[in-house]
Formats: sequence, structure tokens, C-alpha cells
Amino acid sequence: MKLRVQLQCKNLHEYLRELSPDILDRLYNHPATCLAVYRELPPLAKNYVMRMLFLDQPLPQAAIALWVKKDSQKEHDQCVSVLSGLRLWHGQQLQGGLQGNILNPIFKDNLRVALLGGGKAWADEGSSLGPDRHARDVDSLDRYALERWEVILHFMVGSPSAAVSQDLAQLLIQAGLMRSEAGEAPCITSAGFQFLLLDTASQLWYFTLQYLKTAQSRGMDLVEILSFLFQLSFSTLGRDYSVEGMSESLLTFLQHLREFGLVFQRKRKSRRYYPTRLAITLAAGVTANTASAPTTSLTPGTGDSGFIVVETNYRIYAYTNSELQIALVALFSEMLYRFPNVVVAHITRESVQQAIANGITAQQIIHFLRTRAHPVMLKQTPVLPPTITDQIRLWELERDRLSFTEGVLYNQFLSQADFEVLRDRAQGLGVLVWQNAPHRVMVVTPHGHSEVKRFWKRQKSHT
Amino acid sequence: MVNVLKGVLVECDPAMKQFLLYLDETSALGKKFIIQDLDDTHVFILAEVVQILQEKVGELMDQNSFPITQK
Amino acid sequence: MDEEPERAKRWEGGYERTWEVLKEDETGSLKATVEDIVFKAKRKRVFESYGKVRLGMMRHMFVVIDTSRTMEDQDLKPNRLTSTLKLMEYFVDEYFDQNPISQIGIITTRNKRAEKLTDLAGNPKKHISAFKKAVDTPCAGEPSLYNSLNLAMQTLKHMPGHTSREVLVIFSSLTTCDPANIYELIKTLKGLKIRVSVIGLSAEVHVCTILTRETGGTYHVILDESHFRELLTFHVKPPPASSSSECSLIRMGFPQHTIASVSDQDSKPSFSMSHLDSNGGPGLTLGGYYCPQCRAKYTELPVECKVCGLTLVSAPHLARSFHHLFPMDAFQEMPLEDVQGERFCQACQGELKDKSVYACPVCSSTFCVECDLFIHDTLHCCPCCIHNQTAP
Amino acid sequence: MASEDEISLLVIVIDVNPIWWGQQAQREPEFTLSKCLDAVMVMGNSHLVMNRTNKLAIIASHCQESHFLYPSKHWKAGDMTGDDSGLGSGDGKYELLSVANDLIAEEVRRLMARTKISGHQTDTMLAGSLAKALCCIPFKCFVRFKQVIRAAEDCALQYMNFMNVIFAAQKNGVLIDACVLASDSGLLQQACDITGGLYLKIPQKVALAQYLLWVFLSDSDQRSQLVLPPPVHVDYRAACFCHRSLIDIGYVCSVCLSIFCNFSPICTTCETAFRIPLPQMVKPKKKKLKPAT
Repeated sequence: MKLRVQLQCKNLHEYLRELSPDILDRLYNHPATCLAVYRELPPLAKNYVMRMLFLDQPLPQAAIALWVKKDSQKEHDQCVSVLSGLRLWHGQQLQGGLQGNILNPIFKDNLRVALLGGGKAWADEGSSLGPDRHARDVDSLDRYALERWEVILHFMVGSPSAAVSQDLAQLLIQAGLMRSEAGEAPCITSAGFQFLLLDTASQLWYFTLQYLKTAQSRGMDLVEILSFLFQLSFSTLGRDYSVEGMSESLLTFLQHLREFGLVFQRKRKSRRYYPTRLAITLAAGVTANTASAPTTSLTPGTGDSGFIVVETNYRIYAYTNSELQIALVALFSEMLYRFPNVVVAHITRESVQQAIANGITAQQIIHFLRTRAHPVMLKQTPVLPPTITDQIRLWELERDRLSFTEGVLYNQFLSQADFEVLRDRAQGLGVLVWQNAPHRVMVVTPHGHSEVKRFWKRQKSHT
Repeated sequence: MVNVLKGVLVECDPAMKQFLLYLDETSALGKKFIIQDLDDTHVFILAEVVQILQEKVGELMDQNSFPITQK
Repeated sequence: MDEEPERAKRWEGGYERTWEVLKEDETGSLKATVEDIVFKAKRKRVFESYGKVRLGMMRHMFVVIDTSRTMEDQDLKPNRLTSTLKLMEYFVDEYFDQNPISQIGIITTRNKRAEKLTDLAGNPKKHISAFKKAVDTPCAGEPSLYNSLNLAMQTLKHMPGHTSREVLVIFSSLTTCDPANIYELIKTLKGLKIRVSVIGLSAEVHVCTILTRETGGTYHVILDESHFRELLTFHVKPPPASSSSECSLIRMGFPQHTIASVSDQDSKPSFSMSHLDSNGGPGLTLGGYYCPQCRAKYTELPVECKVCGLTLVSAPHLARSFHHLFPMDAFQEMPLEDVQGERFCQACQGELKDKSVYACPVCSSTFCVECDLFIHDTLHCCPCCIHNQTAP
Repeated sequence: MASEDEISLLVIVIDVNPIWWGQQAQREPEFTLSKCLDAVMVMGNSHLVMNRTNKLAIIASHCQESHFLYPSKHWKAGDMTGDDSGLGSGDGKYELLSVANDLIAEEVRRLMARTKISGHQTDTMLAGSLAKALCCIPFKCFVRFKQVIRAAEDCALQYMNFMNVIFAAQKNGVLIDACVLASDSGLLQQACDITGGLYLKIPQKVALAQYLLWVFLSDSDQRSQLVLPPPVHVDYRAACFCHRSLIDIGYVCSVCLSIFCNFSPICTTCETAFRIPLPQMVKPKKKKLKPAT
């Protein structure tokens, strides 16, 4: 019984696996999707796909099993399940009655197209429009993307200056990152707090997932926008593309992407758009998990280097003007002074406990401080004073002195044998929470209770 | 005969368990809530008191902590 | 012992204005000159090759490691012993990389005694595992320079005359406990043409100065860990051979490597001779190297055949040390402005941006500084000259 | 799973020796240089799409020079928006790939048109290409491997340089794979064996692409899991300096390490006079007199 909600961030495969087979097959109609899916496969599975890419006959499963050494059987099984789960290959009966596998023909064709050419172009390139008079260079695109993304984050922390469209606000609420009391301005939730402390790539991916989840309800075709998203992530930075041939719903999607900062469009009606770095690195957030996010990714509002100094006396000096960063620091500390280029804050038990109550973990706080540490701090090892990191963890543990697990207690067994039979059964089902053989007591999960009870009834009727 | 009871398994350190026993004995939560005392680190309790119990523990921790920084 | 004038101590020499080397650039930053100094130091090693001098390619070296109480000092992190052993692992690796047919042995000294950790052998693995085990040895008592040198001498004096005989002492203590007159021993060492070099971990000791001067070795005291490493690297290169050393042709075997797979019906697993003395490790193996003279099997090269005494090496092993024999000329530094045509490094195809570039004196191709270092340190041949090599 | 920030650089060295390929075109018209290049491009493309951080370099090894096909000097990242924008052909290929492939084809054409073969020099300068390949591998990458597609015969002249390159590669943890189209190459066998790479002589040249994808595309992690062609028998015997014949037991000069098949009183390489050995004893190593003390 977890009282705190952890922000769940799925990776691409987990997401795709949940889609219906029909949607998956349609997705593979686009080379960009095939490439993106292929890229996220485990290395061994990539090898399998490559081997089968140019085969038109099914391969016997026995032959495929021989591709790996005996001691890597586990990895092999895992690859097979991933490939089947994503419907990348199908089983097919061979002539001799053997079971064989063949790559999903749609996937195969489109991956071939992506690799070798052929087929029709992904998107109209800007060249058909002639050179852009207002061409953007990479730097300005980067600036633009960060600016846009920061506005969203600002909005979440409630900066008055940040205004976002109704759609976006709605989306934030649907994603559970913000909560809106009737008539009032939306305010941030505990999930939102955790979201803020993530790095940009993970934030973006989480957000995109949430967007996709609600896409169908707003009358968008999931396949269409997913394909477009993948196509964006494979496009070239600093190059313009044309909106020619895009459907109405895709154009709406493009407007949303424009608001997130994923694409740059000079005017709403402009016929060309530039993908930004955010769009292109979108796939990078796919695999990065929340705990160990890469530190290399861009952090909004910080310029290039870190800005936070943490002292052993629990004081934080944040050399920044960014409202957003100050708001983030304030999430887990008490503000003391504010100067034109620096704020001074204080980590206290109350402030950290408050943050933890909001659903932020100690790990996230420490990660936040470490990734944004001032260059001066980076020179020392460890980067943060150990007293501070330890204390933050201790404050978190303080709340965890009790751990609760919902369960059903079985006691007053008549014989040790009875107890052992039932215990072993519960263990076999994987529902045993706790047991104590000398006292003949055990606890099973509520979920497993009915199964154990049924077993016990059967057992009794036998004897 | 096997007896079956629904509730919540609590795992904690022995010191914390003593605190739980104390709360139980003094009926600080308005009633007895421990269903069975399992061992040094495990107690089985009523599900409905979990929330209030957390608060009580929070209070205890607040009483036992002292500000470590000067303003 | 005649009192030769000793090399002047630094503090006795003239007043050096070390800071005057530093010059501010236009923006008042020292960065450029400091980088320059670091850079020059890096390149210096490249120039220090001996040129066309006869080198002692086959080396027999004993490393004496002080494990006296002073090794527990913590001025090297975490302490002198751990740090030394770690660097020694690096040294042994590099040593065999650069001197493939040479041998090395390790002696430790503590409690006034000397003890052989490993015998002279040509395979790095054994030594490195010995170092790994030695980390836990307690450091106690005083070292004995006499005993350890004597122990090394007993083995080295039987080594054939065409090899170079060397002892490298890592000396941490400031004292030594010797059972007899060490100056007599130094004379004997000199007579046996054993070069003794010392790396001091604390301060210069007079007896070591005499020892190294007499035997033709070098004596350095470390400044810090990186300097320690540098000094060890200095001992990796083969030293010039003394003119009086003998030359001879050595009989060597070039065994073939037979690979057998489990699926192969004809192959049978067999014991390797190298496992005879080591009780651990796998006993039966399939393929291996067979001595061309007596068909004894070994799993690794180089090795001296335990049955017939033939030295077994592989041709690439010999080839590995060829670059010492045919050293590359240092590249000439020239300013970027002088480069005609395209400003690209001929090796890595990167654009030349630094203010100086390096040109090969033979084919006059230009390189960036990273490639210059890489070519001289690792590659040992100019990538452009290879192309110009026409048939003889 | 491969960690995200690992850069894996694949350097492909292709032997474009015009003489060998010319003869090949007459022998087997169905497998020409352009077919080979196509296969290599498939391989390169596959490597590039495997991971976002993967990098590719292709070097053509010619008679007198090594030429970078990709990335070329005349092309810098971000230049695509310039006047070359026509390069991105209008089909469903991943943009980056089509740019790269067009570039490679262009460079090969340029190289072939430019070089004239001077009659006496027909050996491919593979050692030089490998040396250049090593130089362009930055030290920041973690996984590095490179691969040689080899057509022509070995050239004894390159032996020493070749060995230097191999050892440099080994020291830096670079794998060298070899895919041989013509006859077996002793040098490449040694290169692969020493650096831990794979050596494969392709039985069917037409199936080159399949072999490349199957065997060579995998990185070292996967190789430990896959069943791959068995390692070849590597001949480590030395060639003597006097007759160039392979020997099992030979004599090595202690000064210059030259190898001779017979005992001679003077080293022909460094002109050192040797001591005459005593009659063979049981332990040849201890045959020296104890030096006078």
C-alpha cells in the first residue's frame, strides 16, 4: 500500500506493446516508425532483424535458436518475446511441418525502404518552396525550443508571466501534472513536482506519452501522429520542411508541437516548419529512465553550466535569474534572501519533509542538486557535501520507519504440516508476503487470498 | 482450524514497534488496533488506522527532532 | 670511494626565476603560456629517443619493492604501498608491451630481509596476480638494500651476456639495514654489468646516489603520483646497451597455434605444461601452442619450454619491438600560416586550428598535435610515408 | 542494452585496387566494385541507424593513397542546407543515409577518375589506410571497431608498418575485423587474432551484404552471445630474413632481432659479429660462459 505516487515513465516498447495489433500493423506502414522501433530493440534482436531483412522465406525456429550460444539462451528468449510482442515477426508453418518465423512483411518492406531507399518521400522538403527568406540557424532554433518548453514549466510552477493555450492547460490537467479546482487557476500536483525535477528529455517523453494517451479522445488518429512524431525525430536540425499534404488533424498536432517548442513555425499559417533539437532528441528520452538520466542533456534556463552551491551548513546559493529554477529550488527548501543574481535558501527538515509529502523523493532532490551544481562544486568529490545528501536521505527514511503491506493473515493452524502445505502453495503462487514457521503464521496478498482459500478448501476435502 | 483475518502487515524496527504497542495500549487512536503481534519487526493491524498512524509517527518524529541550522 | 664532486643540489644552484617563463597574452590570461609549457613537456618524451644507438633489447630486470614500515605513509593515496603496486601493474604491462622477449622478476624487502615474490619470467599475468596479492602484505621493519641487491645479483649473474641486466629499486625508506659493506657489493655489481636504478619515494639518499652512479643507472625522487608514473615510464624503454656486452644468435622456436573446437572429432583435450607448477586454473585445454622441438604444449606465449629449454615466441612478439630499432624522426613544428593548400590534418582529417602544426620531415605531410603524439607514442610509423614507400 | 552515451565508431576500409577489381569484373561479371560498394553502404547504413550515437567512416585504400570517402573533407556537418540540398533524393530513405550514400558514390567516382596507375606499383597500401583509420578514431569513444574489406594480395614490404598498426590498435582496444574476398591474407589473420576481431574469407562473393550484416555488424557484446564462424588457424611462424621462408626454429640476433634460419657468424642486418656457440647442450640458454668477475 504505497501512499506516495511514483511517476511512471514507460519506454517506447512498453508503450507500443499496449497498442492493439491492428494499430501496430498500421504504424509499421511508415519507414520512420520502423526505424525508431528497430533502434530501440535489444542489440541481439537488432542482429536477428538484420539477418532476416533480406529473406523472403520463413526460417525454421530451430535454426534461429542455433544462432546464439547455449549460455546466452536467456537473452535469446528475451529477444524472441520482444520481437513477437511487437509483432515484428510471425510464426508460420513450414512445408515440412516445422514451425518457422518470418519478419512482419510490412515492417520488413518499410525498414528496407528506410535503409536502402525507394518508396515515396516522408515529407515534402522545404526545397519545393524555394529558399526561406527567414531561414533559421541551429542556435536560434535551440533558443526558441528552450524558451517554449520553459514557458510550460513556468506555467506549472505558477509564474504569473507564463501563459499557455487552453489546450495545453487541459492536457496538463489530464496528465495529472496539474489539478484544477472549479473556476480557479490550475495548480501543481505531486506528480507535477516530480515531473519538474526530471531532465528535459524525460520530461518531454513523459509529456508526449500523456499526449498520445489523450490523442484519440480529441479525435486524432494515433497512427498518424505517432508516425509524424517519429518522422520528426529523424529529420535534420536546421532544415525546413513543408506542411504540404498534411491532414487537418496533423496540422492541429503541428500547432501543439509548435507550442511545446518541438517545431518552429514563423507564423501559424506559414507553409514551412523547422524541427528543433527537442523533437530530434525526443527518442533519447525514450530509454533514459528517471533515476539515472543523462546529465549531458540541456537544462532549461541555466545557460550552459550549473549554478547551485550547497554548503555543509544546509545553505543553498543559486546563481540564477530564472524564475523557474528558483521555483524549483523552493520546492524543497526555505527561501532566505533574494538578490539580483542569486538566491539564498535553506534546507530544513520541514522543507524536505514537505517536498517528500508532495511526492518528491530524496533521490530526486539530490539528483537535481548534483546535475545543476556550480562548476566550483564540480571540482570536489563528491560533488555535494555528504552530510547534506545523507541528511536528506535520513529525512526521507524517517517517514519510512513503518512500511505497510495490505494482506490477509492466516493463523491458528492445527499442525505444522498443514501450515507448510499452505505456505508452499502461497509461495508457489507468488502471493506470500510474510511467514513465520515456528508460530505458524503467514500473510498473503489480498489478491492471492481467494486462490489460497480455494486451495485450502480442496485440501481439506481430500483429507 | 485455520483462522483468516484481513488487515495490514506493518514492518518496522523494534523501537518503532514498541511505540506502536504503546499507542495500542493507551488507545491513543481511540481504540485498540493491533490484531496480532507477529515478531520483533512485524505487527498486523487494522487497515483503517494506517493514515492516522502515519500522522502519529510523524508527530513523534517532530518531537524528537531539533533544528540543526541557525537562521 | 673517491669523493667526486656531486651534482649540485637545486637550492645550491643559481637563483631561478621560474615565473618569468609565464607571459600574459593580450587579454591578460596566463592560460596560453601554461598550456604551452604542458604541451612542450608532453612532446619532450617523444624527442628523448636515443636515435641510432644499440639497445639492450633482451632485458632481465629485477624490481625491488620496499615493503618496510615507511610504505604505510599516506602521502600517496591511499598509501604508498597500494599506490606503488598499482603503478607497478601498469609498469609490468607496459614493459612487456615494449620489451616482448624480456623478463622481469620481483623482490620485496622488509624486516631486514629480502624475499623473492616472483622469479624472472616473461609472462605479465603471473606478476600482476602477485601484485594483486601483495596489496595485503603488512609493511614492517626496515628494508635491506644489501640483501635485496644480493638476491637479485645471484640470479642475474647467470643470465647470458647478450642480455641487459637491470635492477630497479623502489625505495621508500630513508635507511637501510645491511649485513656487510654495501660499497663492496656495488663494486661487484659494477663488475657484473648490472645496472641499478632507484626511484625514491621520500628523499635523496646518499648510498643510492653512489649506487646508481657506479652502476650506470639513474636515480630520481618522485614529486607526486603522476611524476612517479612518468619515472616508471622512463624505465620501460630499453636502455642503450653497454659497448662491451656480448652479441649472439639465440635459438628460438616459433610454435604454431592450433585451434580445436569441441565439435572437432579428432581433437582431444590435453594438459598444458604451463599448468605443471600452478595448482590453480584449468587443467585440460583443447588447442594450444606446441613446442616445435619437443611437442610440449603451452597455452600462452612467450614461454621458455620446460622440457627442452627452447625459448618459444611468436613472430608478432618480435615485431612488437621493431619500432625501437627503427625509431621515427620527430616531426617539425611549424606555424599554421606556413601550411600551403588545404589546412587538414593528414591523419585524422580534422581541420588544423592550433597555431602550430607538425610536419613529417620525410614526406612533409602536416599533422595536428594529437595525431603527432599518437603517431610517435603508439603508432610508430607515419601514415603518409607508408604510401610513398615504393618498391626498393 | 548498450548505454546511450557510448559512441560506436565503425571505420570501413575498402580495398579499391583497380587492377584486382578489373580482373574480377572479367572473371565474375556479376560481382563488381560497385556491387561491393552497395553492400558496404547497406552495412554502413545499418550501423548508422542502430543507434543515434553511432558514427561511420569509410576509407578507400588505393595503390598510392588512402582516400576518405565519408566523411569527406569537402563536406561538413550542417552543410546539407547549402547548395547540395538536391542530394536528399525524394524517396523513403532516411535523410542522413541518402546524403551519406550519395556522398560516398561521388567520392569514389572522383577518386577513380583522378588516379592514374603507374605501372610498377600495384600493391594496395592497406597499412597506410589502417594507420589513417586509427588516427581518426578519437579516444573518447568506448566501443570502436573497424573493418577491412580486402581484395588484393599481401605485400611483404608493409610488414613492419602493418605490425605497428596492429599493436597500436590492440593498445587502444580497437577491434580489427577482416572480410577477405580474394585469397587468404596472413597479415590480416594476425591482425584479427591479435586485436580479437573476426576474420572471414567469404565463400560466395555475391552474398557479401548478407555476410556483412550477419557477422560484422554485431558489436563485441553480441559476439560473445552469437554463434559465429569458427576462428581460423593463424600462422604465427616467422619468416627468416635470409630466404623469406617460414621456419619453426630459428636464430634471432640479440641486437636487432633479425631472424635467420641458419647460424651465421655475422648478422647481415646490423653487422654484429657473434660469438661462436659451444656445442649444443641440453639447455641452450645457459650456454654462455659466466662473465669474468
